[in-house]
Amino acid sequence: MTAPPVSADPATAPNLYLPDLMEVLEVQQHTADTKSVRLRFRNEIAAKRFSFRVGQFGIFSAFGSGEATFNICSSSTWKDYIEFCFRRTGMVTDALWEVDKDDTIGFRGPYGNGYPMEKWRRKHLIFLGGGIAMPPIRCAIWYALEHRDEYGEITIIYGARSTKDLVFADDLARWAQYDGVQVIRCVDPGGETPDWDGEVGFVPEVLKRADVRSDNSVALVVGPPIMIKLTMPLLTRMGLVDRDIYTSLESRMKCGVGKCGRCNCGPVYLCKEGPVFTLEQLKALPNDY
Amino acid sequence: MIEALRELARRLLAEERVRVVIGYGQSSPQGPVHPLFITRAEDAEQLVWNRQCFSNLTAYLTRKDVRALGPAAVVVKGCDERTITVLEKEAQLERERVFVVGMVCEGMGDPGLPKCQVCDRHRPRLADETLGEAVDREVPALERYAALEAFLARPAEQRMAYWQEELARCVKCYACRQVCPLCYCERCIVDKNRPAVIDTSATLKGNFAWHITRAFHLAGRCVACGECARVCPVGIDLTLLNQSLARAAEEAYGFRAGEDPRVEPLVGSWSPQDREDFIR
Amino acid sequence: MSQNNGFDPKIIAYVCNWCTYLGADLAGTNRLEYPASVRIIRLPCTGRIDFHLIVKAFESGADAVLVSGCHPGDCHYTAGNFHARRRWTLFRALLDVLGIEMDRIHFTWISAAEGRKWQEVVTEITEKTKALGPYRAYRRICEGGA
Amino acid sequence: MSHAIRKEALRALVGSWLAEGKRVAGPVAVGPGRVLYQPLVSPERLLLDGFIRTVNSIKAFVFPRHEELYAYRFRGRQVELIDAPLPEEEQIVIGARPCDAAALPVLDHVFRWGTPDRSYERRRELTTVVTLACREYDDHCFCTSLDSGPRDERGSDVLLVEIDEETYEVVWLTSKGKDLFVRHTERADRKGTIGTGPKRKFDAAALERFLAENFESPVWETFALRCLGCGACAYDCPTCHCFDIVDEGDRHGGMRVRNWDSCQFALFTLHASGHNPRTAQAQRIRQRIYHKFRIYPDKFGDTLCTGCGNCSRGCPVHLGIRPVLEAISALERKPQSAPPKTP
Repeated sequence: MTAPPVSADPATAPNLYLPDLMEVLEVQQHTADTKSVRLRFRNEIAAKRFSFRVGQFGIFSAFGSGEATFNICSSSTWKDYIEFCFRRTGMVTDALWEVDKDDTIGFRGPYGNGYPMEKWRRKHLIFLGGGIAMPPIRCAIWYALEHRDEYGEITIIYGARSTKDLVFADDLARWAQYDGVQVIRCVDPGGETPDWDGEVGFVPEVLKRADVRSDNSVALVVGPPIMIKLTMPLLTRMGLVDRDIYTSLESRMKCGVGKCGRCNCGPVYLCKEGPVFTLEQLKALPNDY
Repeated sequence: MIEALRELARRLLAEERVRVVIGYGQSSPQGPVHPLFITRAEDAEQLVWNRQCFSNLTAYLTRKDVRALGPAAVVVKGCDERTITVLEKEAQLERERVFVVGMVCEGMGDPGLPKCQVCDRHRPRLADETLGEAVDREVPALERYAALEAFLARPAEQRMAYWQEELARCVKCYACRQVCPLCYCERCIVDKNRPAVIDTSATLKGNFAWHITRAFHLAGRCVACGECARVCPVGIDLTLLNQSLARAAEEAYGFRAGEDPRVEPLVGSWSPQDREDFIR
Repeated sequence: MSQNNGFDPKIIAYVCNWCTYLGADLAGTNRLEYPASVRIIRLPCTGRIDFHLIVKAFESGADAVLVSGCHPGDCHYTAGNFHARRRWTLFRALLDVLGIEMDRIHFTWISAAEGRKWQEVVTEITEKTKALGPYRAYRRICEGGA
Repeated sequence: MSHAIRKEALRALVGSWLAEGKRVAGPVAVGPGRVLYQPLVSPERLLLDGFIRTVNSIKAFVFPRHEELYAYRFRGRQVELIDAPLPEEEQIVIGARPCDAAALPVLDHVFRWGTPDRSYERRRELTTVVTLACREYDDHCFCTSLDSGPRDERGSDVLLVEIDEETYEVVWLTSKGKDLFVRHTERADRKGTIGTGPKRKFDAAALERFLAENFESPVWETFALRCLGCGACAYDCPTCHCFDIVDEGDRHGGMRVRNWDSCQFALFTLHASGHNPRTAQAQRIRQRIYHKFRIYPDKFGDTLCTGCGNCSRGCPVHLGIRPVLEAISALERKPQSAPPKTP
C-alpha cells in the first residue's frame, strides 16, 4: 500500500469547482439543434493565465441549469477567445440554447490530455468526422492550418445525415482554399438536395473511394460509435498502424478531475487520461464506453 | 409446504410452463433469506419457505431483464398478491404470462411484523395454485390503522417535528423506490430534469418533496406490503405515510388497493357523489 | 390586528382557466376589492393542478395555498374537477399525517359568475393566514440543509 | 505500561467535550437493532457496546451527502458567484470501527490526487476520529480477507481497545488524538486485547487474478437479476465517493451543490445523447467491483474497500460486495479444465 498523499492547505487552495465567468461574444447556429458559442473571460487575470492544447475540453455552466462537458473547438493559437459547440439535447443545452451575446457562461478547465500536435509534425493528416463530432476535429484542423508548413497533406472527410446537418459549413469551405488540403463533404444517402455538390454516402465508404495519402500519416476519427467501428479497419488496411490512429471519446462527466467516479472506462479516467486515445490504447480498454 | 413448493417449481420448469421461478433462497441455514431466480428444474431444491421471507417478489415482474427470461412463476404471500392485482389493473403485466404461487402465511418475522399482526389475508385468493392451509380472520379497519391513529393523536406541530427528525436521516438511496413493486416508472419523476421538479439533494427540503411524491404517487395503489419501510437503511417508517393515504381511500371510497380485481383504480376514476366536505 | 405587525401573507392561488380565473376577473371588473396578498396562477383545469405545485408553493415561501376551479358538473373538460377532488381528498390525508398546517390549504369551487365569492374567499383566507402568521415551519424545512 | 480510561470516565469526557461546545457524533440506536452515527446532544445515548457497526459510514463527516460548492446570483446578463465558506467547526467522531476509520486514508487519495479538493481537506483537518477496536463480528464482516483486522489503526486518531468490561486501553495515534485524551487517562499495567477478527471469506490474491482476465464473464450476471439497483450499498459504504453536481435555485439565483451518487443507478452514466455505456445491472455491479478491486488499486496501490460489510448489511436483498467476491473465489478454486500451469 502506498502512503497517503500529502494534503494541500485548504486555506490557500482554490475551490476547484468554481468556474471562471465568460462573456458571450457571438452565437452561431449551425443546424436546427446545433449552435456554437464564442466566449471571452470576463476577468483579465483569468484570461492571461489561461492556455490549452487542442483536443482538451472544458466544463461549461449555464447557471441555474448546471454544467456540461464540451470540447474546446477553437484553435489554441487564437488568443482572445474560445469556442465550443453543442447540440440541444438535455437540461443544460436547453439553457445554453437560449444564450445570447453579452450573456454569462461559466467555464472550468481545460481538462484532459488533448492531441499530440507536436508528435504529428511532418506527417500527413487525415481527419474523419461525423455529425456533431466536427468540433473536436475542427480545433485540430485549424491548429494544423495555422502551422501549415509543419504538417504534410491534409485530408478532411466530414459526413452528416443530411445537408441540413452539416456543422461549421463555412469552415469547410475555407479549409478547401488551402494548398494541400482536400476537403470531402458527404451526406448519408437520401440526405442530399438537388444542388448538393458533395459526396453521397457514409464516411467509411467515402474514405474507401477517395484518393487519400496514407504513407507517413496519422488519422483522427471522431464520430458516432458505428462510424468509428467501420472506419478504423479501413485505416489499418490503408497501412496506418494503431499508434497513428486517434479518436476522442465521450463520457458523462461531473468533476473533470478524477474524483466523481463517473467517466472511467475500465481503469482509465476519461477526464484525466483521455479523452484522446490511439487505436492501440483503445484496443486495450474494456467495452465500457 | 416447502417440498410442495419445490415440487411445483420443478414441474412448472420441467413442463416449460414458465422459464423462471421467482422465489426465496438462503445462502446458509442461518443466513438471511433473499430473492432467488430458478431457471432449471434441478435447482428447485434451493427454494426455501420460512418466517424470513419478507421480500415482495412481485417487484421483479415488471423488470426488463426478468421479463426477458420469458413467462415467470412468482411466489407470493397474501399481502404481496394484491400487487399483482394492481399491476394487472394498470396494464403492467399480462396475468396469463405469470404463474402465481400463493403461500399461506402465518406472518413474517419473529415476533411477527406489525403488518402481520393485523393481516386479514393469510391465504392468497387469486393464485394459480395455493400451498398450505389457514383461515383468514376479519380485521376491523380500526385495528389495521391503529398505529396511524396513535400517531395522528399527536398535535400537528409534533407530527411535523417527528418527520423533520426522521427525514433528516434520508440519504436518498432510493431503496424505498427500487424495492416497491408499484414504482415501475421507466424514469422516476425525481430523476427527470426538464424541468427538475424535485430537488435531488438529500436536504430536508428535497427529502420532504421526495417522500411526499413517493407516497402520493402510490395513493390508492399501495397495498401495504411495507417493503419500503423494511429496507430503509436509516429506519424511516414510511408505512405511516402510505397508511394515511390507504385509510383515506378506505374511509372516503371504501377502497382497498388490490383487494378487488373488478374495481377500477381509485385515482383515475371518480363519482359525482364523491365527498367534498373540505371544499368550499 | 396589532399582533400581526403588518404581516403581509403570500397566498398562491392555483385557479382553472374557465371558471375561477373568470370569477376573479369579474371581481376586478366589478371593482370588488380584495386583498393583494393573493398571487394568481392560471392553469387549464383543476385536473392539471399537480400536487407538486402545492409543494412548490410552500417551498417558494407561500404562507397559504388556494386551489379553485369549476363547480362539479361544470368542468370545461367534463371531469377534470372530479378527478381533482379525489386526489385532493387523498392528498390532504398525506399532508395531515406530515403535520402540514391544514389551515393553510384551501379548496373552493368558484364559477365565472361568482366574482363576489372570489372576493369573500380571498378576503377570508387572507385574514385567516394573517392570524396564523408566516408559515415558519415550512421555511425551516427549506432552510434546514442536510 | 499503557494508558487507560474507564468507560464511565469516557462517557464523562464526551460530556465535557459537549459542554465545551464541541461537535461530537457517535453511534446511537435509531429504532430496533439499528445503530447510526448521530450528532450527540448528551453522552447518555452514545453506544459503546452491543453493536457491530453503524449503518451509515464515517465518510459523511468529511464528504457530506450534500454540500454547497458555491452560490450564484443573476445580475442582469451578468452572474455573481459567491464561493462557499470553508467549514470551520471541529468535530469529533467517537465509536468508529477500524473498518470505517481506515476508509479515510483511502478517500484521501481520491480527493487529493491531481487537483486537491479544498472542502474535503478542510473537513479532514477538523475531524478527530476515536475508534473502538472490534470484539464482535457478523457474517458480513470481511476485513481479514483484505489484510485488515479488528484493530487496524489507519485513519484513527485514537484507538480504544477493551481491557475488561469496565476499561479501555487508550492508544493515541496522532497529536490531535493525544490532545483529546492526554489528561484524562490512568496508567494501566494491562493492554487491551482483541481476537483475530472475522474468519477469512475469500482469497484476495485469487480475486486479483480473476479480475485481470474476466471483465467479460458470466459471473457478473449471477446477481444482476436480484439487485434492485438502489444506492444503499454505495451510500452505506465508507469508501464509495461518487458524486453528482447540480444547480438548485430559482430565477434570482441558487446554489451549485454536490450530492452523493451511485454507480448502481441506471442513469449514472447516461449521456444526454441517450447513449449509456452501462445499460444492464450486471455491468453496474461489475463496475463497482472493478472500481474497488482493480481500478483504484491500479492508481493508488490500495483497495477501495475496507471489508466492513456495510454494503451487505444495508442491502434490501442481501447482496453487496461479499457475496460477489465469494462467488468469484469459488470459481477460482474450481479446478481449471485447461492443463495446469507449470510452477
